[in-house]
Formats: sequence, structure tokens, C-alpha cells
Amino acid sequence: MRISVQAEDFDIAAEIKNLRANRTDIGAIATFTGLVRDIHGGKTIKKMTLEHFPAMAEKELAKIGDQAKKRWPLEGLTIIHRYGALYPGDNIVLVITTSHHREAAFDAAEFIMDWLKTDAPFWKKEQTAEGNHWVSAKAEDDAKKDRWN
Amino acid sequence: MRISVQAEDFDIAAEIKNLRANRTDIGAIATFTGLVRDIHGGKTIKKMTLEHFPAMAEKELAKIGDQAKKRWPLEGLTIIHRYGALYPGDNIVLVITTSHHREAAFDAAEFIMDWLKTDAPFWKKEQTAEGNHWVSAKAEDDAKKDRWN
Amino acid sequence: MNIFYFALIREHIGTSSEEIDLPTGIDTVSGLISHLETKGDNYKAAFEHSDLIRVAVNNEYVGLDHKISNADEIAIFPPMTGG
Amino acid sequence: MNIFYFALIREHIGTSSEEIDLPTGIDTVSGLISHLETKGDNYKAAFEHSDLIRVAVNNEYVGLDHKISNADEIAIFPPMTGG
Repeated sequence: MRISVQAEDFDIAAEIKNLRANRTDIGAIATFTGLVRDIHGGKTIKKMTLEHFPAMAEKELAKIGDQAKKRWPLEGLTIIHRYGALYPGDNIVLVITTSHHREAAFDAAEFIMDWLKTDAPFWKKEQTAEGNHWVSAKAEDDAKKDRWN
Repeated sequence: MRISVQAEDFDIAAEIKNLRANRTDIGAIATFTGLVRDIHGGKTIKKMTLEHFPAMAEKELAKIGDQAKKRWPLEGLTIIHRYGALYPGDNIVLVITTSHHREAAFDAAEFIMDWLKTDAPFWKKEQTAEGNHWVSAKAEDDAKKDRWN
Repeated sequence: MNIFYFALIREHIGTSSEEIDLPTGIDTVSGLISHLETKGDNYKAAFEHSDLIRVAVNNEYVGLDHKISNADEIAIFPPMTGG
Repeated sequence: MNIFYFALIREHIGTSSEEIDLPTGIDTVSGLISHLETKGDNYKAAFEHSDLIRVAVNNEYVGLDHKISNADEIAIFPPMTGG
């Protein structure tokens, strides 16, 4: 399991290559990339600043990854979350899961994303023409997480 | 929507880049890569030959893609399916979905994979130490497809 | 009519395509398959398990009761295993 | 004890961390928050909506009734919005 909390961008091709290595037993690779959108809640986003809690961030991502590995037979798992100043079109988060079977890869990636939204210690602040504001947590994100229980 | 049926390998990074272009309105990118595994049904796979029906293959992939686009608000969609002689570790199929929201991207990619398994005119023949055999269609694949109805 | 065979069905029959004249009185896919079975044991073996036969007429999937004419192009193959 | 603040709560309070002595008689997270609210309007604003407060003690998420001592390290922040 590779976990990284970083300011710099990630390279999805390099990350997939790293998980595949020279293995020939992987049947399925699912990836999810979350990006900064130029519009959110009807407002034009100029910039997004991601604050994080360094002492907890990697640890919590690893915990979420461990939960996914307990639930599904994964061959490999990568979670990368960026912090700092980001702009529309920039990458925020990357999840890669590899498994013998497609369903495990898909479900684990979606599970990890759902849990990241509510349990990873990151906070988004958006800069718009009308000013800056912290993004509110969404009740629907709690609901998405809860469906895995 | 980009659809390709090809003998040559694909480059996931180039395909993602192509879908992203310079857009800043994409919030989520889901990808799925299916690969040849070295073991299937307890047998060691030396080689897999994928036969296809050229007159229908791209058309059927496009139909499945169109169905996904009707069901979910996708920003972009790529489906690539290889044919010919493949070896363990080789790529078989790539699906990429982009959307404003992660759930649409995940669900559409999974839907497309489920439908591909039963509706795309491709047939897998495996070469093992004990001989060659055509892969049997799985009842569970029909069940996976049916859950979308 | 032109008939195309794929995968295991192609291997049983021993050719990937052939041209035949649809006999008078046969106007469905299942009728065509019954007719083909009279052509030899290789055809019988190919069509032994009717639940493992899939058919396309003019590049569209159809059921076994689909109506056909001599102008149609037929493809016969096992359940697909792509993806 | 060391207290760390993040995001909107950090901005309301005006600092990302501070060290305080846990007053005698206070031994829960909610007790600590009530105590902090006596320190000024900036704290009151930060903790106005108790359902928007999340807490970690020694880098583990806890509930508001979690027991604390002066040796603990506390982090207080709004609901997370990562991913």
C-alpha cells in the first residue's frame, strides 16, 4: 500500500506502472482521479486551497486503505492526496486499486473515495470573484459513506 | 466518445490527457483496465487469443457507451478493446469516464464493463500447458449486467 | 446468403464463412440452424447446445425466432467473453 | 496542553495552535470547548455551531464526551472536506 500526502502533482501512469511492476496476476486496475472544477455551487472558482493536518493525514489515509484491504481481495493499493494551492483542472486526489477481479477493484476504489470525503483531515477553501469561503461538508457525503456499513 | 478496437496496446496516460484536454470543468475521472492474468480457473495461462467480429465490434462498444451517456451525466468517455494474441500482464480493455461527479464516473465505468462482458462481440481462447480452450461465458456476468435494469 | 462463424462454432464447422441458398420454406434463424445441422456432424457439433448459440442478422443481435430472407447476412457465434 | 486549530475554526480563533493549562475540574473535550469559549468572542464564533466541531486527541478522532488530561494534545476542526 502506497500512501502519500504531497503538495506536488502526481503522475497516474507512473503510479499504475509502480503497482503493476512486472506482475502478471493482476486482472483489474481501477483508478479514480479527483480534480478542481472551475465552477462549484454556481460560483466560478479561481483557486482552491487545501489545508491539512500533517500529523494525521497519512495515518488516516492508511486506515481507510487498511479497511478497504480487509473488505476486498486487493493486490495493490495507492492513495495520493495533495494539499496547498490548486487551480481549476489540477489534480487533487488519486486512488488506484488492483485486484484479480473487476468488482473488487471498483468497489474498493469507490469505498476509499467515499471515506476520504468524510474522514481524511483535509479542508477546502475556495477563492471566487465574490470572495473566499470554506467548502461545507455535505450530508450526502455522510450518506455515501454510510452505505458501506 | 472515443471508441477503438485495435490489436496494438493503449497508453492510459495519453488517453486520459486526450479526454481532459485543457478542460477545467471535469471533477472526476474513473478508469478501468482489464488485463490478462497468468492463472484462470486454476490453470496457468501462456497466451490468450481474442477473436472479434470486426463488422460489429466498434458499433456495439459505441452502443454500450451511448447507453452509459444516457444514464449518467458524463463529460467524456473512452472505450478501447484489443484483439489478437495477448500474454499474461498485457492490457485487454480500457474504459475511461469523466464527469462532474465521482458517482457518475464510477457507475458508468462499471456499467460499461458489465455490458462489455456479455454484449461486445469478442471471444477469448486460452492456451495452457494442458491445451487450448475457449473461455466459457459466465452466468455471473449476466447477473452483473442485469443489476442495471 | 452469407453466413459467418466465430470462435468455437467456427472451429467446429471448419470455416469462418460460407454462402448458401436459403431453402424455400425456411424463414427463421432456428430454421436455418436446423437446416445447417443436416449438412454434417461438424455442424451438429457446432449447434449441439442451443443455449450456447448467439446470432446476428445484418450486424444486429437477434433471437432464434427472428425472420430471415436469402438477402440477409447471418453471423453465428457462442456467448461473448470480451471485456 | 497543546491545542491545534484548523480551517474555519483556526481563522475564527486567529491562531493555528496554543498552549493552555487545563483548568481543574475540566476532564472532557466538551468541557474544554466551554472553557475556551470564555476566552473571547473569537472562540465563541469558532465554536458557535457544535455540530460543526470535530476533535482529535493525540491524533485520534474522538467524540465531545471524550476524557482528556493536561498531557493530551488536542486538535479542533470543522467537518472534513477532502477527497
